[in-house]
Amino acid sequence: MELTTVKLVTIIAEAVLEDRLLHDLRHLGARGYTVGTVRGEGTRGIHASEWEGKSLRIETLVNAEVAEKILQHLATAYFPHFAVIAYAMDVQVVRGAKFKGGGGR
Amino acid sequence: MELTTVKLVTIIAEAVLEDRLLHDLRHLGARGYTVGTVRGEGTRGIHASEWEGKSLRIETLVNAEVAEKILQHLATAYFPHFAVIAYAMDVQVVRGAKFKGGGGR
Amino acid sequence: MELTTVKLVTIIAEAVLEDRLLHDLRHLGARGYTVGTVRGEGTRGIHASEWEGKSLRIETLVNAEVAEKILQHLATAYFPHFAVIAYAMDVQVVRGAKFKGGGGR
Amino acid sequence: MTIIELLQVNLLSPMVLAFALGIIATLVRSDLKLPDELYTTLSIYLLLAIGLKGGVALAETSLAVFWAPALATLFLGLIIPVFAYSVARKIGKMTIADAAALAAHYGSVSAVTFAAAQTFLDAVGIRYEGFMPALVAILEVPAIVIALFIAQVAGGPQGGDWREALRELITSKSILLLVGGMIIGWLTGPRGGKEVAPLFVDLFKGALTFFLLELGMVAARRFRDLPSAGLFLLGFGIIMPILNGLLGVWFGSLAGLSVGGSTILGVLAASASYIAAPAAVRIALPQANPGFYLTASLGITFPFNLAIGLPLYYTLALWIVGGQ
Amino acid sequence: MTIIELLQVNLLSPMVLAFALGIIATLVRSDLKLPDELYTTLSIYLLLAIGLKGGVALAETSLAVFWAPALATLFLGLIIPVFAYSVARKIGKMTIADAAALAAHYGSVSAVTFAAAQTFLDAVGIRYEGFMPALVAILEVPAIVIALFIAQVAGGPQGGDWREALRELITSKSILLLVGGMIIGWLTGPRGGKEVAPLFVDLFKGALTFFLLELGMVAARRFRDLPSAGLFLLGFGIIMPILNGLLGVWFGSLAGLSVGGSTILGVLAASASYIAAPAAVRIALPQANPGFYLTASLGITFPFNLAIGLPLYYTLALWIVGGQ
Amino acid sequence: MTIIELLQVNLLSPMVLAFALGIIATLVRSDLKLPDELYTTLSIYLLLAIGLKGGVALAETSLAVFWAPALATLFLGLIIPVFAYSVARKIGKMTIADAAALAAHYGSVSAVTFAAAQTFLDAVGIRYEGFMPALVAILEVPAIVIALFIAQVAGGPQGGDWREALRELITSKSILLLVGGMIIGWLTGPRGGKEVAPLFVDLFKGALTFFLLELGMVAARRFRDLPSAGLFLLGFGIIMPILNGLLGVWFGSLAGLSVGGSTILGVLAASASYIAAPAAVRIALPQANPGFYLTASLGITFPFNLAIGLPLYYTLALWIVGGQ
Ligand SMILES: Nc1ncnc2c1ncn2[C@@H]1O[C@H](COP(=O)(O)O)[C@@H](O)[C@H]1O
Ligand SMILES: Nc1ncnc2c1ncn2[C@@H]1O[C@H](COP(=O)(O)O)[C@@H](O)[C@H]1O
Ligand SMILES: Nc1ncnc2c1ncn2[C@@H]1O[C@H](COP(=O)(O)O)[C@@H](O)[C@H]1O
Ligand code: NA
Ligand code: NA
Ligand code: NA
Repeated sequence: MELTTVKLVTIIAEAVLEDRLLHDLRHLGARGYTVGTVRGEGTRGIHASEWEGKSLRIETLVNAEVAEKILQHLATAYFPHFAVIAYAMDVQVVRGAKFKGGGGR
Repeated sequence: MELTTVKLVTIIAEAVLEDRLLHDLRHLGARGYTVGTVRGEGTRGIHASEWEGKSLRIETLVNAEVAEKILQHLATAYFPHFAVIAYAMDVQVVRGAKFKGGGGR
Repeated sequence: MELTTVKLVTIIAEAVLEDRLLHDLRHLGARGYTVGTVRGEGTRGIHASEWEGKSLRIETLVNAEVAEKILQHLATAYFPHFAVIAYAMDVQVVRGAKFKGGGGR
Repeated sequence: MTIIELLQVNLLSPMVLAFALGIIATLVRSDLKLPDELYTTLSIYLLLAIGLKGGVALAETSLAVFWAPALATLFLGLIIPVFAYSVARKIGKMTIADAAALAAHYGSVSAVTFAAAQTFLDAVGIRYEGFMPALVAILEVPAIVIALFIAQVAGGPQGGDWREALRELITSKSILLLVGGMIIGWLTGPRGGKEVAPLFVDLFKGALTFFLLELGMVAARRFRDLPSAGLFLLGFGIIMPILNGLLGVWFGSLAGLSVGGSTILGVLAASASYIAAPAAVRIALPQANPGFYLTASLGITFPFNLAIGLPLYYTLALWIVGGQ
Repeated sequence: MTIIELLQVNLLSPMVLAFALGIIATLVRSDLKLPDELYTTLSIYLLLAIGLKGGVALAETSLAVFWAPALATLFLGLIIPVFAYSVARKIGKMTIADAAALAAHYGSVSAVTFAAAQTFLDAVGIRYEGFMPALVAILEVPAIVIALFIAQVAGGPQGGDWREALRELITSKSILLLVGGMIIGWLTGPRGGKEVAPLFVDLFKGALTFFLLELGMVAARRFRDLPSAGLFLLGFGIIMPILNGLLGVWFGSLAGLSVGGSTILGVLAASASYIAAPAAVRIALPQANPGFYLTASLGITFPFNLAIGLPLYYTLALWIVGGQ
Repeated sequence: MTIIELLQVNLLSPMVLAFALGIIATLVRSDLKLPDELYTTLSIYLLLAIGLKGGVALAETSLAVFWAPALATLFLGLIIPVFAYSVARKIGKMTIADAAALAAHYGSVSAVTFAAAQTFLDAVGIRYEGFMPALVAILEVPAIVIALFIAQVAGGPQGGDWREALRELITSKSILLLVGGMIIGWLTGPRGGKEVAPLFVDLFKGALTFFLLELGMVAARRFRDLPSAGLFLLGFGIIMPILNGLLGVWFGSLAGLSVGGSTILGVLAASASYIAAPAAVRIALPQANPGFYLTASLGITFPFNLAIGLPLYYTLALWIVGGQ
């Protein structure tokens, strides 16, 4: 069995941003995503969704180039004003082609 | 403190498969698992559990050999017809023995 | 864009420990955390929170030194009696400084 | 009442309007989202409440009047999947798996459509036999089994896990709650029933309204798959329930059911499952495209039955049973 | 009743006491935690119930008596945000974004405060116009739009997504459920309303009590931000509702509302939004500090209105409308 | 009624049957699964409803009749854990931690068993003192404290965090809701109580039935641990409640309680905690094996009390108090 390495980008964000973030991900070239519900605390104070009790944990498997674009975009468009963090890591998958689509559409 | 490297395999799957997947994992040699509830979208269309609104995110810490077996098994038994993806990565744990059990039973 | 490598420590623990674990994390130098709800099974038998149906999945991004301290602390203070597991891995983030604070307060 | 008046009573009922609101919420992309847990809770509640009420009624029913309708229902559960499968294969040119999946859904039954029928008849002031929930339970499983069996025979080994699907079907929550509720109602009788009536009877219509709000959102999400589903499925989703409804009403009249009872048997026959069947089919027939069976069942047939089917099958029952 | 008696009736009502219990639970760090899903469910229920009841009442209302109050309400929605913005800028020395955010919250309306006002008036035995929920809907959106517009004009391009915020506002769940519920109630009329009354009417006060337990916990979590919010915000959170409440009562009397109706319009004007406004502001004005607007709206104004505001605005309405 | 008739009334009540259905659902491996959030919601609801009802009753109770039962209850809370600990150590040969854990559970109280007792007595038509919920609150904490104290003294430093456990115990949600609900009921009195009665009184038995469905599933999951728990625990789980129940009924009669009140005090003494105690014990005595205390409390004693205990303690109360 051949394993390929792709990037897994995880984003923790306040719930109010869901639609925008998923739209951005698609636009930057992600071909799928998985969302879970979490809560948390960071260095910033409260965020508007806090009292509604939840944040999102979004995962997307992408190629290295798209991963870099996503992190870049989050850093400029969301980090300044929103309670958002993101991190990337290498993971092995069976069928890399599924996740390694070209950048953006 | 000695850290050992083991494999973390993560599976995203439609909820209807829970029993079967957990059974398979145990059979392939996993000694534990953790399940969370998520939702998501991929390249395949809808899956039957979609309108019930949820998928599963299953994590299992195993040795490299078992990890490979799991990915292999998922690729042949589930990828063709079901909305399932999986990926593996290296992680460090304190007591590797707990997760490094022999393959299968 | 400059990416920095930090450690992501993930803890799976029975729900009754939430307050204590978060307190310990802060004390050991973590500057943030994210908590999700999961369920699972391991080698230990039932834990008191099991019949209430849930465990916690706590993630915290920290520097390598703090990560080691956290794993060490969990191994001595929780592993013997509680249903707790933990693992660490390297991840890339955009602004490392946010997570790389000094150890403890 | 004329059929126009009946339609009006039905379309202006809180439950149908809530369903419409759910559809609108999805179409305007509102952020309204009912928690999954509420959905699950309401569906458990509805099944248990239907069962309980039926069980209490059953406790006061002579079994002599029950056997004919039960047999008629079982018969419907055998005929409809065969009929639906043939139509889907011959006219719809569908694959064996897709045709069998449709057969399983249309042969089985939707408990919520049943609840809506009860509510509709209550609003119109028509009485029906108290043991109808037992017929829901009888109709739920056989058609699914038969459809899976057809797929097995017609298609050879299917990869899906047949036996596992059957076990899960029989122990599925809808059967368990419906039958369990009936047994509880039957054992505890009117006295026990009265204790829990404020929750399981008085709140029933409100809870159904709430549930239909959610189901409206679910159905509307299926609308976007309508184009890719094609014209055949649209026709199937509307004509199939009409034919099955007619069959159900007719069988009801043969079995000696009242106008209300025949209406409900028509509704049961016309309705398509959306809890038990999808889960069973997904496991036993993974090759079948959920985009077909879910869209037909939830996106077309359910709204059709809710809005137009209920007064229609009642009118048919008036003609056939009432001789009007 | 004297104002002391009114205060007592209000403070010893189950809903206010449940709110206090929620505050205590947070202060003693109890492990009590209502599931998020319960919170969401209750808020959906309350909005739908308010709408339904209003819609059924509207079906029996002559539109002739409705236009003046509707206009008065719309007017309040235009004045209050401008007023609140000026105060926050001039006296509070706040940034444009923070001032506009406060303006959006105080110009808009809190449906739960409205529900509490109804319950209070019911307990005191005062009648009010049945169409008041329509006024809630009218007051909800305009102030938020105006406040965002002020921020846009005063501050130049803000980075936030203005158009998206507006679309989300109009299709937001609070508007959808309130207006949707009203239309359902209006279409289905008293007959349909009666069918679902056990859920949507009889349980209303109990559900509100439950909800206020949770809201007490939420409000108490905001208390710890009070010190950093500063004295201005504390004053703003108490004086603003009093002035707006007075304005609302006065407008109500001018529009020909009864004592009860004027009380409610006062409550609506005095209340600060905590569902629609925070979501819209977070997206359109991300620079605004939620520590200010959430703390003022949920941590100060909501408890103040609930405990003291309700009897106060009623007393004002007695003077102004009733001439006592 | 004979004891057979009493057993029948109890065993055929909706709540016991729902519990049985939950057990069956687990045994046949049904996919039925109530959302955790529903479970949490129902337990919050039940505690608050018990408290509220008790508080309203307390508002109409002379404190003169309350002191003796309160003292008797406190006394039970001191004796039972010492007794249970000795039995577990001497006869069961358990470790200090395991014995203390059992003592905490059996000395404390199960609010749901209490609710079931009320429902049972209502069904049989027996009256009981309105202040019984206050006794639940009195009995909940002391036994747990004493059990933890015994473990501390007998075992030296235990690693667990004693002080933290105590604080969490006193502010635990069950105490907060029960006592908070009582204070709300007491302050608001019958008038406020009537406002929320449709939710907190009328729906009580239905909600309890729903809750027991879930608890049946939970209990059944404990059954599989029965073999490893051993024969001692099985005996302990059945004989302990009988002895404690007898003690409770006797203390009740000494304190001047009616037959109904003595029955309930017997039930309280016989019941084993499954909310407050497990959480406290898990933190303060992490070495204790949850497989023992959860299995005994939830898997053995709870079903025993529910099915057989209720009519049994009532019969004992008839003999001891009623002199029959
Ligand atoms: N060091 C961290 N580790 C894990 N999650 C974090 C960390 N810092 C922040 N978060 C998550 O990101 C969200 C926003 O963080 P912040 O913007 O720092 O307030 C928090 O609510 C947490 O869920
Ligand atoms: N690129 C991706 N990144 C993250 N999750 C994905 C990705 N693709 C698919 N998924 C998840 O896997 C499920 C099934 O995907 P699919 O089989 O492609 O429809 C989806 O519902 C997502 O939760
Ligand atoms: N091998 C594993 N892989 C993933 N999660 C595990 C594993 N072992 C244990 N867990 C999780 O850790 C919790 C406690 O495990 P244990 O202490 O082994 O009973 C379980 O409930 C699981 O959620
Ligand atoms: Na059918
Ligand atoms: Na306002
Ligand atoms: Na006890």
